[in-house]
Amino acid sequence: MIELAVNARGVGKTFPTKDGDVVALTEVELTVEAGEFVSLIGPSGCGKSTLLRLIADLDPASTGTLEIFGKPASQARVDQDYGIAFQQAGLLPWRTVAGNIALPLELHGMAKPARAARVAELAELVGLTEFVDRYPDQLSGGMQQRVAIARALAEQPRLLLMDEPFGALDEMTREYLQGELTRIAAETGAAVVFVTHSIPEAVFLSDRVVVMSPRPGRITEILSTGLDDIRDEALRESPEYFERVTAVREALHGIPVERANER
Amino acid sequence: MIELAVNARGVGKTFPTKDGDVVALTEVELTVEAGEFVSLIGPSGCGKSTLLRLIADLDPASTGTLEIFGKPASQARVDQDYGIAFQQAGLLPWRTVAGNIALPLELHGMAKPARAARVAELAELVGLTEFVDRYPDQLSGGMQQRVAIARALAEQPRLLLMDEPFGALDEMTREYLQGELTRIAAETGAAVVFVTHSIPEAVFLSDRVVVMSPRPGRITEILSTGLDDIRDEALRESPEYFERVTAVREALHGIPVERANER
Amino acid sequence: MTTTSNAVRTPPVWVRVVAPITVGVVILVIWIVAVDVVKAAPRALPSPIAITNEFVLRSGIIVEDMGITASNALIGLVAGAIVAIVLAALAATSRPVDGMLAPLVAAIAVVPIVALTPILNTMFGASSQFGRQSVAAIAAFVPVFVNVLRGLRQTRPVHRDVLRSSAATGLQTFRVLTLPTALPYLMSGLRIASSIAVIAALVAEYFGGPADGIGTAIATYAKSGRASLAFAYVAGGIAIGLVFFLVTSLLEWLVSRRKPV
Amino acid sequence: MTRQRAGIAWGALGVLAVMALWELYKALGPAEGFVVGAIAGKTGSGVMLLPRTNDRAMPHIWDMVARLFQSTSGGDTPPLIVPVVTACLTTLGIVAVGWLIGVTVGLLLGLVMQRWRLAEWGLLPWIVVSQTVPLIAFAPILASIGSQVDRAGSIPWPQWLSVAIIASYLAFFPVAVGVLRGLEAPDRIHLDLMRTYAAGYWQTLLSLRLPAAVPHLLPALRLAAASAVVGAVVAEVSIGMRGGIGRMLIQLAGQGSSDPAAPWGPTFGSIALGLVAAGTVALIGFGLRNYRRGEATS
Amino acid sequence: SAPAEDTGSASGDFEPITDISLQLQWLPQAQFAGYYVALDKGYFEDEGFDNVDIIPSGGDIVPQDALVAGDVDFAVAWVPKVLGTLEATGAELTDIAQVFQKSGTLQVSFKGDGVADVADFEGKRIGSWGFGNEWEIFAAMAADGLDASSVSITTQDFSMNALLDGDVDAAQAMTYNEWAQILEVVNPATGKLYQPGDFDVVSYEDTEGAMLQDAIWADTARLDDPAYADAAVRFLKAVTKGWIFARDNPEEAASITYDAAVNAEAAFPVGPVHQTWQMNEVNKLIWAGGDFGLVDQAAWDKTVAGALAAVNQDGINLISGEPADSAYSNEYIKKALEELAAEGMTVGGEYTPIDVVLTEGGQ
Ligand SMILES: Nc1ncnc2c1ncn2[C@@H]1O[C@H](COP(=O)(O)OP(=O)(O)OP(=O)(O)O)[C@@H](O)[C@H]1O
Ligand SMILES: Nc1ncnc2c1ncn2[C@@H]1O[C@H](COP(=O)(O)OP(=O)(O)OP(=O)(O)O)[C@@H](O)[C@H]1O
Ligand SMILES: [Mg+2]
Ligand SMILES: [Mg+2]
Repeated sequence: MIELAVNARGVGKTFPTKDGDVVALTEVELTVEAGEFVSLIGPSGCGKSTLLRLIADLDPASTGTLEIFGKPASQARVDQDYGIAFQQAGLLPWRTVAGNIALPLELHGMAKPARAARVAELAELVGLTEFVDRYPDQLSGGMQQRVAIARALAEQPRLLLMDEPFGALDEMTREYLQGELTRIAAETGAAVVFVTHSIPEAVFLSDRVVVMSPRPGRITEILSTGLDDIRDEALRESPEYFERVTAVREALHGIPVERANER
Repeated sequence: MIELAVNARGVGKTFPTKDGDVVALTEVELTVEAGEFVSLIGPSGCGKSTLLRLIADLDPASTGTLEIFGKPASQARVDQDYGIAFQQAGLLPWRTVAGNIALPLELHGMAKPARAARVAELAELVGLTEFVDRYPDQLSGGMQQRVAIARALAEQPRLLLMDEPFGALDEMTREYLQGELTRIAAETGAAVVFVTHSIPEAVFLSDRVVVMSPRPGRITEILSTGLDDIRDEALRESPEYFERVTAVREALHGIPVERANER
Repeated sequence: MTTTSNAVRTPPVWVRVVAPITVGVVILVIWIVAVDVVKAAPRALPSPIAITNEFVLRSGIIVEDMGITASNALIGLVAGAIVAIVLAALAATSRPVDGMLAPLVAAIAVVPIVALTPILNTMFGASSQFGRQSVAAIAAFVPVFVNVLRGLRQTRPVHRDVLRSSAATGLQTFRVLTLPTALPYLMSGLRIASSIAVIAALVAEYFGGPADGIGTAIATYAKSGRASLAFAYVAGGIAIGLVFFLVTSLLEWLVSRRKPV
Repeated sequence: MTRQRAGIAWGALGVLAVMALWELYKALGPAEGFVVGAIAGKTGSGVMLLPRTNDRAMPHIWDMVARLFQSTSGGDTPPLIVPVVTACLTTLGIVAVGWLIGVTVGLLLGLVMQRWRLAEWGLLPWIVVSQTVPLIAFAPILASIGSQVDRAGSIPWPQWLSVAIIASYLAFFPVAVGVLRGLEAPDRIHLDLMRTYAAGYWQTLLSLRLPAAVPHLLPALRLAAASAVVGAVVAEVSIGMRGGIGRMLIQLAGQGSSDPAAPWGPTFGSIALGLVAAGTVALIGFGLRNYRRGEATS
Repeated sequence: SAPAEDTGSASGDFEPITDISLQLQWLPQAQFAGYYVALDKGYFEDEGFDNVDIIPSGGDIVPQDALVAGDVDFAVAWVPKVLGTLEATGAELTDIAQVFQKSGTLQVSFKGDGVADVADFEGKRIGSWGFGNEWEIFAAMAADGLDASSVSITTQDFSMNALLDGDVDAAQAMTYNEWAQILEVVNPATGKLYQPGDFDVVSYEDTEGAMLQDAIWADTARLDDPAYADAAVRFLKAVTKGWIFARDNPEEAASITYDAAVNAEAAFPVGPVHQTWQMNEVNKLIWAGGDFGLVDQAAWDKTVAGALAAVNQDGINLISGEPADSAYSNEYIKKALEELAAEGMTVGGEYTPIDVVLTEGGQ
């Protein structure tokens, strides 16, 4: 049996607020195999970030069980089985770009020379080599996001959790980084859970696309893309690709279309 | 002569840093007519946000002259000739959604009942009616962004400055808000300067698309879309539309394509 | 305030009341053991039991003196805090004001009460409480000013931009953004200031002015071998400090705000 | 650089303005002050709102300065400024020790209270209350313990150590409170981030909480420096230590009627002392400026 | 003069004490000239002491408390303050030499303010340093049937500004210190220094409130130790010689004290003229006709009576019962005086005051 990177059974999350409980997520059944690339897609507020936070053990699940590589989420966090990029960059303002990228390496005791080399490599990857000595407040929004991506990749984790990592990037940079991400995931055999609002991006990158729906946040459909492993420019032009994109769009807009038109 | 919403002549911006000056923007010549919709598009770090901040008089231009509705940018800011939505939502954490939307109205002395009505209207517009009493930390990323959009629209300004306002929104919400934005701009005759990374979005919304390029940040091309005023679903399928999208993509990727491939 | 999984795990609320009382009891027990049982403490440190007896016996005059010192401290605290907030606001908005105030505040912060009180008493007359109130005000001014000024500079750039782009006036920005951001700092400052105001009002009594209040009594009785009576007055001073602390804590709780996301 | 120079210029202007105000008020103000609510025939009634301007209450600035260069206590004693400077240096050393002890203790208490909410709830009220215990109540006790330990012989406990400890008693307080607040200051997203790294308490402390606490820490350190100065001066007076500025202060205050400019010498001395202490802390703040990025600088 | 072994004050089966310390009750000044002279002139060495530590106060260190705690061997303190401490703490101290025979406390007011007598205090603002210095006021008032609450007591600071600025109607002053300070101030009306005639002066020595002041105290229990008792006598001998020198050479004694204060103590005393004035006034209090240091039973009883009668503004008595018999003893000073007389010294008599002209500021 293939090891499961993520195994969520009946997972739900409720936030208590002063006007009563908010059900952010309910009855989530989701498995992500090791090395598998899964995208989460769904309207704003449907619980994508919440699900990612549960997997990362940043919040405890209210119901259900959640296992990461066969162990409880909290254990996986302690074992550093994943790397995460948040929806906001979340850079430490008093550290330079290099310092921010190096943070996890530093915390986990990588020696200084090795660290410097790795940081240089990562800065190159996200196209910020010239900016390593800058502070976050001197960067553009997209640059900050790229620093956060580099930081998440720093330790080559077995599981990557990415919350709209390419949201603030232009098309070129985005496509380039999409390519790099799939390459890195393939090379390191990492599983990826990827939140995005871009249907083409989800289809292009993923083995499976998880479509979610809000109020309460839940999974409505899970689509296999069935595309083979080579993700290149040619794929973006292929008919299967368009077909999948349309399929996801339909799955996604089933209900929301009506909702939007109601107004 | 048509009044110019924005008139930038030879505008440049240099940031002093400890490793020397950073030229974020140079020689920008740009006019935006009243009621015109102009998009800024370009790779990460090319100076889009910087240009918007100059127009909004949040930073002073280093060179050139910048006039907003025929007056200096600082005067226009004081006169509240524009509304702005930032790349980060920038909500005040101690205010509720309603309180955040109401902020500019409150600052400019709108009476309480009128304010409440306007806030309700705006919350409805961005689909957050149920969330008006929530605090920002209880919202999803997309919801926060929508609050920021509502806040920018609150006073029906003559000039709207929007920095990737729809970046964190799903396709449906995004298309819905695109429609609303063009409707509002048309109704109020507002000029819009709109930063986006989505070429289709830029083309769909704009009268003209300004293509920018980095290092140093500058305008490389300005394309008129020449589409007529009706922006609807039909337009998204029309051949002119695709043609324009391709034109912008080419203008944009002229140099960057090579750059990305170099790696 | 929201609790995240990152917050230190919060014990139930009743602990909030029980914990300080427990600590107080532990201190008392150690004290009693040291003084009454082991007899290891210096003579000037009386037993809590003796102090309590004296307190009960003399509660009439002690409470009267507490009233005087507490009102001096309160007047000083309020006046000092208001002046501090106003000046800090000016300093935060205007660099010249900031520059001009900086050395003066630094100087005020370090004038010892010993030096200050006689000067103020000579300037304003030694027969009123004014000198003591001013000493308390000056003592309270410093921590509030320093903290508020720092707090006023902690607004986030993006929030400053929001307000600036709304052409908010200086006063509006102050009310809507700067003050809320600075509130936690103000609270730190007030919390420090409240106890410093009490001690300043109390110590100022040694160096002139009407022969009343807790400080005068402590000095008188400490120097005449009535350590337990002196400490009964000290307990009175502590009671004032506790009340001030509880009030500032309540204030802090009332204005506790949300953390930025 | 120009900015700093401007700061110094404004500061000098501020000092000059106060001096000018002093002399102006002295020249124009009512000699016996301005009193409201006085009851006719009852001397000393009412509240004085404006101070007296006579030479005892407000000596001329030039008299105060001139006094600094006259013999300290007649005879062939050196000019006042000499003992003032020596005394200040003596006290400064004690202040430094007191400040270090106070900052260390305050830091530890702040850390403990931030780590365990229970500790905060249990300790904080008493820490606050500790500051309302007047020095006079415990200075003699401490001096007595000190002299007993010293007499016992094994551990030397000079008098200045008692003074330093009392100074630290005042200095630890703002640090404890400031550290506690500061360590709670990081943004939630940064705490989340550290959590995803499974960073332990100490790592989070060093990489996140302490840096984020800098804006809270700096005023705390500065207040601690000021408090240490005040504490040392008062403690010198209280336990009767020789050689420091505190002793000098009360001795010259005793001559305030016949020689009103004299007490201002040590008063200015103690202020200068405090400024040196605060200036040193400001240097620390300058060194930590990267931790204050984004701080508004008007 | 005679070495310690020759004093024959004990049977000799103990190791003589050679190091002692004395706690003063204020900063070094001519009020304590006798001790500094003894140090300067080597009188202590003559009596077999190698090390004598004279510790000034001037803060919250209370001499009798330091003595009780064992921090010092002897202490100089006012009798009423010590009586209060003895009753409150139950400690035992013995007044072994009554240095000042008379009270030097004054209550000074401007002429015409109508405070010429204790009876005039009623309703007035009376200045006092407080902290134990106020008991003579209350004792005197009690004798005149006045209650502490009939006056408003204001704490004076270190200077006399409260009187000069009219913040009090009558200020407390010691003949040897604050009184001179007032007389060193220029009278704005005349342009010259204030003159004694400008003031009404109530001298407590002339009232029922008079109390004994500077005395040398020893630890009662330790006096049973022959070594300590012997040291007490030798100490008193040296001190007496110091005060005799001060009586005979007031100007030199004042300057010795002043030098000690300036050099050894790094203190900043009032100027030399002021010190001479102080020496002169202190001598008047010490040399009142009888022998040096003997406790006069009548003056003692008056002090005790005053202490029993005095009630402060909090309604608290200084003492509520007679002090123990051990509270004073003339045994040691008598022995010391006998030995000194045997050495040919004049240990009693009156002091012939000198003329001291005060200058502005006391420099
Ligand atoms: N305060 C500053 N100090 C130094 N450099 C700065 C500063 N602000 C911006 N820059 C630089 O200016 C350039 C333009 O930044 P800007 O934020 O305008 O880019 P942008 O086009 O908005 O990019 P993005 O799409 O990533 O948001 C970047 O290279 C950035 O590093
Ligand atoms: N701390 C909280 N308290 C209350 N409600 C919360 C809290 N955090 C999230 N929610 C709610 O949970 C729901 C899901 O939020 P989540 O951030 O997971 O959405 P999302 O799918 O990531 O949306 P987006 O695409 O806009 O980022 C939202 O309705 C949000 O309001
Ligand atoms: Mg999200
Ligand atoms: Mg940008």
